[in-house]
Formats: sequence, C-alpha cells, structure tokens
Amino acid sequence: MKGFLYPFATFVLFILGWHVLATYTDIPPYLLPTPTAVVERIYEDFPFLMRNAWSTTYITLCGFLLSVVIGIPLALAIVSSNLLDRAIMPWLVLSQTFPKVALAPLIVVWFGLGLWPKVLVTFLVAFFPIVISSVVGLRSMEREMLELAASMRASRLQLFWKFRMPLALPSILGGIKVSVAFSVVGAVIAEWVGANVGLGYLLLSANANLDTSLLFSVLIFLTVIGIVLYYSVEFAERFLIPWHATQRLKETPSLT
Amino acid sequence: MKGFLYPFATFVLFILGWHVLATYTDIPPYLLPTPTAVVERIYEDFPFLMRNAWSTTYITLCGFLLSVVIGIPLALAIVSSNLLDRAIMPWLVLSQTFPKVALAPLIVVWFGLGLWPKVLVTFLVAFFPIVISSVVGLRSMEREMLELAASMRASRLQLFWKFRMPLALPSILGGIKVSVAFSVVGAVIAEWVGANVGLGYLLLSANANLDTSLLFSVLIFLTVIGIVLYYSVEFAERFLIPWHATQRLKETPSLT
Amino acid sequence: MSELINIKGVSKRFDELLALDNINLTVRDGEFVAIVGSSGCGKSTLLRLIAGLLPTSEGIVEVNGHKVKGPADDVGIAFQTPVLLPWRSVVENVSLQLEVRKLPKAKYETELRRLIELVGLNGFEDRKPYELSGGMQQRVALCRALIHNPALLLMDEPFGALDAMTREQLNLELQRIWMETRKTIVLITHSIIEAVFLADRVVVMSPRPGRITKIIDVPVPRPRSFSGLGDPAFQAACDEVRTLMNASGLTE
Amino acid sequence: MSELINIKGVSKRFDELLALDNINLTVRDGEFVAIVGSSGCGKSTLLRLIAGLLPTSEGIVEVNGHKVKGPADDVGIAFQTPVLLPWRSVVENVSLQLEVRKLPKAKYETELRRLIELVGLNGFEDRKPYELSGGMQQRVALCRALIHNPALLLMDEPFGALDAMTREQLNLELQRIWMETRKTIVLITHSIIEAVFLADRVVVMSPRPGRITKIIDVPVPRPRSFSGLGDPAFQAACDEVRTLMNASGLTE
Amino acid sequence: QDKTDINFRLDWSIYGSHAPFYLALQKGMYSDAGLNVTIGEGQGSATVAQLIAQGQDQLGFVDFGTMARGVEQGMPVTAVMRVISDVMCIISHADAPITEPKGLEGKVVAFAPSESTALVFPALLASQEVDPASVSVLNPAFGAKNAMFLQKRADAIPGNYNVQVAQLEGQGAEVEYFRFADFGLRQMNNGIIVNNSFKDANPEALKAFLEVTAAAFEQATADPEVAVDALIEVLPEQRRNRDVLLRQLVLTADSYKTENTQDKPFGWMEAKDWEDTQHILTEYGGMPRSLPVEQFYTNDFLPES
Ligand SMILES: Nc1ncnc2c1ncn2[C@@H]1O[C@H](COP(=O)(O)OP(=O)(O)OP(=O)(O)O)[C@@H](O)[C@H]1O
Ligand SMILES: Nc1ncnc2c1ncn2[C@@H]1O[C@H](COP(=O)(O)OP(=O)(O)OP(=O)(O)O)[C@@H](O)[C@H]1O
Ligand SMILES: [Mg+2]
Ligand SMILES: [Mg+2]
Repeated sequence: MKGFLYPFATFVLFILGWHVLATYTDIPPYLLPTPTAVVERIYEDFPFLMRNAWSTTYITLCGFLLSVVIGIPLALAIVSSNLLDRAIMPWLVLSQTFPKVALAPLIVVWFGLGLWPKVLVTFLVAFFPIVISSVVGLRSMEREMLELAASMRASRLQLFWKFRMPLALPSILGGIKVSVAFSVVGAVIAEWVGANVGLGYLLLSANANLDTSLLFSVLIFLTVIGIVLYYSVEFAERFLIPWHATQRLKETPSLT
Repeated sequence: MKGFLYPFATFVLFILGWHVLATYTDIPPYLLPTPTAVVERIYEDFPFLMRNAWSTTYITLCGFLLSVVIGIPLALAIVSSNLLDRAIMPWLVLSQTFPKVALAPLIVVWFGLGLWPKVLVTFLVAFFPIVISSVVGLRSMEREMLELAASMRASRLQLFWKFRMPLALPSILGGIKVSVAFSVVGAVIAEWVGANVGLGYLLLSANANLDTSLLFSVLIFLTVIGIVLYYSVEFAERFLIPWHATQRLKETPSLT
Repeated sequence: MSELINIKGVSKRFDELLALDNINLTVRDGEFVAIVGSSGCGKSTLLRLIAGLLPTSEGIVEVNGHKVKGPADDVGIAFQTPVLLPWRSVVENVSLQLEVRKLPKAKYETELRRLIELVGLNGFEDRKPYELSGGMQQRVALCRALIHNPALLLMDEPFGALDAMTREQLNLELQRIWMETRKTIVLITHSIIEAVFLADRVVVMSPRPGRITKIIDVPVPRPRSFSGLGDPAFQAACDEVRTLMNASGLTE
Repeated sequence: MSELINIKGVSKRFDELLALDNINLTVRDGEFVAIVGSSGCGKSTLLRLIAGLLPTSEGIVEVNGHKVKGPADDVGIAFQTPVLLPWRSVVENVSLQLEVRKLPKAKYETELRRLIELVGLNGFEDRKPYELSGGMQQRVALCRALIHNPALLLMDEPFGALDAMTREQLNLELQRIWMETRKTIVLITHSIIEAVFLADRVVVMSPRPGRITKIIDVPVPRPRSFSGLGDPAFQAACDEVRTLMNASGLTE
Repeated sequence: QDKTDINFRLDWSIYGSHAPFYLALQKGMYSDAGLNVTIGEGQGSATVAQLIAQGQDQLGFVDFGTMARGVEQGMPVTAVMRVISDVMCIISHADAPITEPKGLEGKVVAFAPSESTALVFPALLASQEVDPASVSVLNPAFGAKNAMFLQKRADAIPGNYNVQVAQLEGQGAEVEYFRFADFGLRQMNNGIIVNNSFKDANPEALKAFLEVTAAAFEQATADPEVAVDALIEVLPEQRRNRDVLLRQLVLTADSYKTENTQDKPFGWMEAKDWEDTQHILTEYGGMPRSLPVEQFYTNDFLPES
C-alpha cells in the first residue's frame, strides 16, 4: 500500500504541473491541451480509441514475442562461437543504426501492408536490447560453473538450459524490459509504414490535423500499454528469479 | 587476421546478394539501387556526405554521452531506494513508449532549433537501455560483498565507486552498446525536426525525391558511424573489464 | 579488563528456522575467544550479529558498551569465503581496506608487504583473484582483515583452506600479533587444537537451534608453542571440547 | 589391478607461471589415493588435468588407457568450492547430476534421500543455497559428486569446511562406500591424518613448481577405524608425511 | 547594416515550386530590399505552422488548410500571400487512366494519413457520389506511396500535380491526372504565412519580403531555368534533380491564380476562396467550427501593382 503512495504522488504532481502549465502560462492549446480537455476527449472517443489501441497492442505483443523468440537464440549463437559473433554482430548493429521508416518503401513493396511487415518492423526496433543483454548474461558464467557442467558432460543444449540460461535470466529480463517498452514505439512506427488503424495511424493524422487533444490521448494510451507491459515483466521477474540478488536484496539495498 | 575473414565473407556475400537482387531481378532502382550506383554516389558526393555525417556524428556523440552521464546516476538512484524506484521508473517507461518525433513540436518550441534540442531527442532515444542495464548490474551484488563493504563502513559513495560500479560494469557496458547504436538513430530522428544539415535531413529529402542512391548512401554512412561507435565500446570493454568472465572466457565459450 | 562484547539473550531466526537461541556471551577487551561447533550451528550467524551485519531477532549485542546497530569502526573481519573483488589484484584487494577507511596507503606500505610476505603470497602481488588457488585467496582475505591493525578481529575459519604447515605458521603469527597489539579476537574454527592453542576461552556451540553448550577456559601460559602442546592443561581442554563435540579428534 | 589413471611427464604452465612440473603418477583401478601439499602447490590443477577440464602444457594424462581430451564419463567431482546453482534447492542441486547425465531420477530417489540424511541435511531439502551455511553447501556438493555412484571420484578438499565430528563421520562413510563399490578415489586434503587414514597411497607434493616429492604407501589393513589409529604403520606414515611437509602436525 | 533577419521555412524538402525563393535569395533580391533571409526546409505544414506560431521562424510556406486549423486553435499567424491553388489531383497510370472520381470505383488508392490530400479525398468521393466503400484505400508511409504506385500496387494516388507528377515521370512512369478543382473542390494550397507579432512589428520588412517574392515568382515564370539554377547554386546537392525541379516549377505556373483572382495581382486572396477552403475543412476535415475568414488572412502587405 505505502509503496504506491510515491508513484501516485508523482503522478498527481505531474498532472498538476501539466494543468498549471496548460492553464496559467501562455502555452497555447495547439501545443499542450489541458488535462481536462484530454480526459474529455478520451471519454468521448473511448470505444474508438480502444479499438485502435487494441490493434497497436496486438502488433506490440507479436513484435515483442518475436524479439524474445529470435533474440535469445541469436544471443546464444553469438556466445557459442567467436566466429558467429564476428559474423553476425556487425549486421545486428547495422539493423539498429537507421530509422526503420526510412525503409518503408522497401518493406511495403516486399511485404505489403498486412500484419507481418508491422510485426517485422516492431521486431527490428525491439530485438537488439534482448540480444545484447542476453549475450552479457550468457557470457557471465564463471570458470567454476563451466567446469561443473563440463564434468557432468553436459551437452550444448543442457549447458544452455540448465546453466547458462537461468544464470543469464536476470540480465535477459533487463533486456526484455527495455524491449517491451521499445515494442510499443516499434508498433507505432510500424503503423507509420502502412496502416489505416492503430494508435500510430491516429498519431500521424492528429499531428497533421493539429489535433493535440487526440495526440495526447494517443500518447496516454501508449503510455498505459507500455507501463502495463513493463510491469508485467517486472512481475514475472519475481517468479522467474526469486533466487537472484536483484530480487532477494531489493528490500535491503544497502547495509550501511 | 583469421578473425576478420568471416565478417568480411558475410560482407562480400551481402554485397553480392544485393547486386544480384538489384541487377537481375525486376526490382526497380527507385526501390533498390545497385551497389555500384551507391558507391558512385558516395564517391561523387563524398565531401558533402562527410559534412552531413559529421554533424550527425556530433549530435550522436553528445546525446550518447548525455545518456551515460545521466543514465548511470539515475540507475543508482533507482537502486538506492525502493521509493525512488517506484517513483521514477514509471516516468522513464513513459518516456520510452511513444515516438520522439511526436513530441518534436513541443521540444522545438521549448528548446528551439539549436543543438540542444537535438541532443535531448537523442538522449531520450538512447538513455533507457543504460538505465535498465545499470539497474540490473548495480543490483547484482551478492550479500557477501555487501557485507564486506559494510564491514569496512564504506560510505554510499564508496559503495558505489569501489564495489557496485565495477561489479556492474559488464552489464552497464551491455546497455551502453545498445545505447550507442540507438544514439545514431536518435540523432537522425532529431534532425527530422528543423535541421538543414545532417544525415537525417538528407534521409528526408532523399525520401521526398525518391532519390534512393542518396538514401542508401546515407544508410551506409549511418551504419559506418554506428559500427565504429559500437566497436569502440567493445574495444574499451577489454580494458575496463579484463577480469570479467565475459572477457576472460570469450575464447573458451564451452568446455564440452 | 573491561567488557568489549556483550551478547545478552540473543536469538536469531530466519523465517521459521531458529538459528541462534538465547546466546549469552561476554568477551573482555583484549581477550582471544574461539568458537567451535558443528557445521550449521550458527557460528557465522553469531559473528555477523557481533559485526553488526545482521539484526538480532531477540536480545541485544553490545560492543564497547553501545548497542550494535551497524558495523563498528576499527573492526577487521575475515569472512568464511574470501570475497575478493575480481577486478583488483592481490595488493589492491588488501589495500581496499585502507582506501575505504581513508587510511594513508603510504604509511601502511611496509606493513602490507610484510603481511603478503608472511602469508607467502610474495610474487603474486599483482595477480588477479582468478589466478590464485583457493588457499591463496583465503590468505589474501586474511591480509585484508589485518592490514589496518583493528582493535577487534572477527575471523570465520580463516585457515580452513590452508595446509598444515602454513596453518601452523599463521597460528603462531596470529598469536604473536595478538600478544603484541592486544587486540580482541573472536575466531571461528573447526580445528579443536587450533581453538585451544590460540584462545583464552573456547565457546562450544550445539546445533539447531544454536546454543552455547559450554565455555572452556584454557589456562595455558603465553606464549604457547607447538612443542609445548603436551601440557596437561592443554590436553584437558582439548579433551573436554572433543567430548562436547562428540569427536575422536584424530582426523581434524 | 589395471591402471586407471596414468599421468606421464605432465607439466602445466599458466603463462609464465609453472604450476606443475613433470608429474608422473599412476593410479590403479579401485585404488584410493590422497594428495597433500602446501597451498598453491598445484593440487587442484592436477585434479583438473585428470578430470579433463584443463589441457596439459606438456606430457599426457591417460584415463582407462585413453588420452584425456575432455571430461570422462562416470566420474564424480567435488570441487574445492561448492559451486551450487543458486536457483536450485538442495535436492535439485544434487539431482542436477542425474538430470544432466540423463539418469532416471526415480531410481535414485532413495539413494538421494539416504545421502542427504547421511550428510545431515535432512530438513533442508528445499532450501536454496543462500540459506545454507558454508559447511552445508559443501555437503550438498559432496552429495552431488556421489549420487550417480561414479567409478572414479575426484575430491578437492571435500571436508574442509566441516567440523571435526561431521568430518570423522563422513570419512568413515567414504571408506565404507569405497570398500563396497571399489571406486577409484583421488582425494585432495590438507589433513594429513585424513589422508593417511583413508588412502592406500599418499602423494606428497612440493610447491612452485608443483612436483611430487614422494609417494607413501599406507600398509594399514581395512576397514580402518579411528580407534585403531595408534597402529605403528599408521603413525609412521603420518610422521613421514609430516616431516616431508614440514609440519608439527598438531594443529591440523 | 541593420537588415531585418527573417527565417523563412518551407513546407517540405525541396521541390521545384520552391525555386523562386532561392532565386530571390541567390540574386541578392532579399538582401537589396534590406532583408537578411535564411531559408530552411520543413517536415510538413503542421510542424512548420507551429514553428512560426511560436516565433522560431517568422515566415513560412505552408498549406493554408493546415494553417486555418491552427488559427482555429489559436495560432497567432496570418496568411499574407497565396501562392499555389487547386493543385490537388488524382494521379493514375497512363495505360489505365482515371479521369474522374467515378473511375476510382473498384480501384486501389494509396496515400499517407499525414497528407493534406488525405483529408480532402473523402470530399472528392462525396461530391461525385462515389461510394467510399467501393474504393480500397491503403495508407503506407509518405515515402512509400510513390513506390506503391510505381509498382502498380496502387492504381491511383492523390497528390499535388506540381510535386508528384514530375517525380513519377522522373522515375520513368507515364501518368495521367485530374484535378480536384475540376470537380468543384476548389481549395487554396500553399502560401506564405507570418507570425503575428512579427507582422505587427515589421510591416515594412514584411512588405519588402512579399514584394521581392512576387517579383521572383514572376521572373521564375518567365525563365524557369534561371530560377532552378539559382536553387542549385544555393543547394548544389540538388543538381541531379534539375530536370524534375524544372518540370515541377513549370507545372506550378498553372496554379498561381484561382477562379476568383484572375484579374488580381500575384498573391491576392479572396474571401470566397477562403470560404471554400474552410468549408471543406469543417465539412470533411473534422474542423470543429468555422471562423470569419478575415481572421485567416490579410492582403494589406501585398505589393500594389
Ligand atoms: N587459471 C589460472 N590462471 C593462472 N594461474 C593459475 C590458474 N589456476 C591456478 N593457477 C596457479 O597455479 C598454482 C597452483 O594452483 P592450484 O589451484 O592448483 O593450487 P592448490 O594446490 O589447489 O592450492 P590450494 O590448496 O590453495 O587450493 C597457483 O600458484 C596458482 O596461482
Ligand atoms: N540468509 C539465511 N537465510 C536463511 N537461513 C540462513 C541464512 N543464513 C544462515 N541460515 C541458517 O542458519 C543456520 C546457521 O548458519 P551459519 O552460517 O551461522 O552456520 P555455521 O555455524 O557458520 O556453519 P558452517 O560451519 O557450516 O559455516 C543454518 O541452518 C543456515 O541454514
Ligand atoms: Mg559458517
Ligand atoms: Mg586447490
């Protein structure tokens, strides 16, 4: 209970700040609508917004799951061989250094405007943090544990599932947390590549029409999706790695 | 030497595939220019491209450094207190779930069109992975080491600098690697709002003019910047954490 | 001599597990106390309570007349595991104690070299922990606990990973250091002979829940030497501990 | 008896450090060999070479007549540190050995319970490693090394963190297991008495570079018991090891 | 000297219709009129309007429809010169030409949701009683629209004929187009808007700017090549687009007058045109209310001729 006081307090503070900013300063409504205007807008257009939000959430989840399902094995490949590391990694870095919308024409022409190109774009935006965190996690195995595994003649698969993977989980989950937040933004960008529904689509037209109360309603929906997903991962963490210091010692951050 | 064979081989393969795709299939040049066309374009416009690349690199570096300088202390704050964790984290997640371009008008209005708003956008794109990785790393301190630090009556600052920080470095560096790649894309996005120079600006006009050879030249420049920065971090890693398993056991990924 | 450590009716509970039950123990200033007891009986937990690293569940621990709330100053601890910082070399791990306590390194330079020499780590000064054997790591931790010449020394099986010869040498060294500086030392050990050889009093603990079975005085004059271990007082003390611990004492 | 382990002219070098120098040693099938030597002399390294966890720098190690290239099958190893998986409970850590070797867990269920009981960890089956004391962790590692009843058992100071009584009990257990199953056992220990009590032959090593000083036969009939330790052959062997190791032998 | 600083922001990346501004810049016409002009490119009219409303830039070249919405929301900007009108069109392939809205039935049309044409497109269909459900609409990203058309994934795209037609032809496509205006949807497109405080504080500079600009457009109409070359002089990287830019500029020349301003000077705005433009916005564009059109514009700063 008490734990929720502070985030709630900052939330109230934030809304208050926003209200003051929007009402008592000369920031005009086409830049920053008042919180009440946004709340009204959400209330009025709720079913419409929900429909669009659902579409975006769906893409987000698909892209996110694809990131996990491909990202972790990719990390494993990179960890398992130096050659693969050198051969794959530059391409992964490459895939991160340009904005995905820049390739929209190619994507649209090659993959059309269906669900999969959108999932692909989301994946491209979200998978990298998982790969890097997994690589760090999977590599962080001390000689002693490697020797233990080797002495039991663990196969590569066993080494992964019984040793490396659980050991890497805290780090992987860190990557997943970043990834889940990025998936949301990835889905929005994916909808920019080509969609006539979804929060990304709404964002574009709200922007083009200077419809700031819609714009902010969309941002609020995006934030809610992102925060729900993020804290779902954090919640899962408690069950997946209760043994790890990040979880165990959370309540006693310092002994001094 | 041998280590560079494979990335080089995949590189050659990639170029070859591109060449075949662009030359022998019916993909038109406005979608995919030939590698030779792109190389020619880079050759012709080299000084011009370099000038723009420099501007983007500068924003990238500033945004990246800001991410490091703010991200790590932020993580420390989150780790040092559960209340701060609960109070700050939702806002950080919030800052990640919407595309930064959507806030571009607000940012421009508040901060103008100079260097700083661009650096700010880059920072917003790049700082989150550092925070999350640092939190994971800083929290991964076992009870034993905490007790050692406490028994020496380490101050909070000492606990951070002498214990938590070095221990977290492998994880932090993972976050930094993600962040450095994202900084590049962040700089591009930053240049989409009111820049008259930079690779992001060129990307826009290439897109508007269906100038794909320019588009791909820009993508290549972005990739080069990204890869150089990424491998600089990887290089730094060897000196910063030679003691860690990720580095020490790199050459012996498996004993089986 | 005044009382340095005063443990009054202390219990420690980990969830449903009662690790220590009603411990009462006083350690005088400058005294050398050894704690023996079977594995898992709560020795390390007791040491942590004294060090202020764990809160008690019941009762209080006083050091220097003050209730322990956190780690006290001027204490040196050798933990059961070495806990070395993997990014620091041997010398750096030892001088960590100086750095954190803001003691001038230059002043302690000769002492540091002497300690390293003493534990036989010369030549390994600049090695990282992963390049050391188990026993070598333990010796680094020992140096770290001693370097700042603390008034109170808490040691948790500090010689457990060492061979007989090194162990004997270090026992003698520890006695010499103690006699010269008159520290208060609390030593946990599995070696009954070591306990009796070094300590003024030996605390024998019983397992689950950890209780103090008996406290045995060792009225053997100092300095003690290994050749003088035939002393009947010494043998009597050993035998008493052994009987209490149910051990024949021959393999220890 | 045939030769199970054959170490021929083996050296091991870590960069400029020569850890082992020209080691020659043969262990017969079913033999119990103990290795003693001062801390850092290369005992653990030698064990790793036998286990196939490290390549030799020179010479070859043969197990069962084949050159060792990697870890052999049917071996159980107790490392110097417990190396428990922190996400697994006591029972799960022990049965890890079964899982990885794809042995049917159900079949080993009673053996597992018996081992846990034997080392005195009953009641802690479902605890995670961080809830255990140092000695308890070591005992879990011991169970893990024994559970699959390996033909070759390599043990690196497996009783180092245990109290005298537990240690004696487990020594007797180990002898019983050995006599019943006729495993080949290589045991590293710092306790000279333990080495002589358990082993057919005691290998004494000298430090830096690690060389075999002498191999001492222990011609004491089995089963040996602690009450029979007055045996002159036993005493002679102990004394010889002590002399070689330069230890008075009283504090070990 | 104390020249007046003016940041002038274009609506998008460079296209041919921008050439006259660069002509004026490159020939020193602005400078001679006592102005220190810098020209920046933009990323859509909405953002540009916001930049000007906030005074980051003083003047801009934006879509009047977007600007009208901004004013409705309180943006302190005013339109001071109309430049381009009635350029919205539907572009189709020459080998499968679509010449009227009815022809769109059963066809695939692609446009980005952020385009101003996206807004007017439903109006076009409605005006000719074409069932919107009979047209399949795709919404790719802005840059992907042309690619889809060229790939014939789309039968038609809405666009501004002064921009897209030349681009598509530049890629070797043969295109056909019809204007929205031909079917009664008259609308002013781009013109120059000013930040109100700048307008009030620097009326002379504003007048000078418009006068020079009008003259530049006149010169550019007379000799488009000189104008495009002036642009290339300032932005050398545009040299390889010369042909496209030139064609864009030439096509633009048709759009300088509306039906109601045939005999009016360059840049002149009629209330009727504003009413038409606003009508489309309120009817189809979701603009919540109409304003008296005088709030949008003034002809006061135009050069008398
Ligand atoms: N990975 C390594 N890298 C470098 N040096 C090493 C490494 N492992 C061991 N050594 C060195 O090899 C020597 C022998 O080490 P080893 O661990 O075999 O000793 P040990 O006999 O087991 O000692 P202890 O009884 O203290 O465990 C030591 O000097 C140690 O510093
Ligand atoms: N953090 C913890 N959480 C739960 N139980 C714990 C914890 N620490 C210790 N215990 C339990 O407390 C008891 C005493 O542990 P302690 O480490 O003090 O034993 P010890 O006497 O030092 O044993 P050893 O000689 O094996 O080191 C054990 O039963 C152990 O399981
Ligand atoms: Mg203990
Ligand atoms: Mg060893």
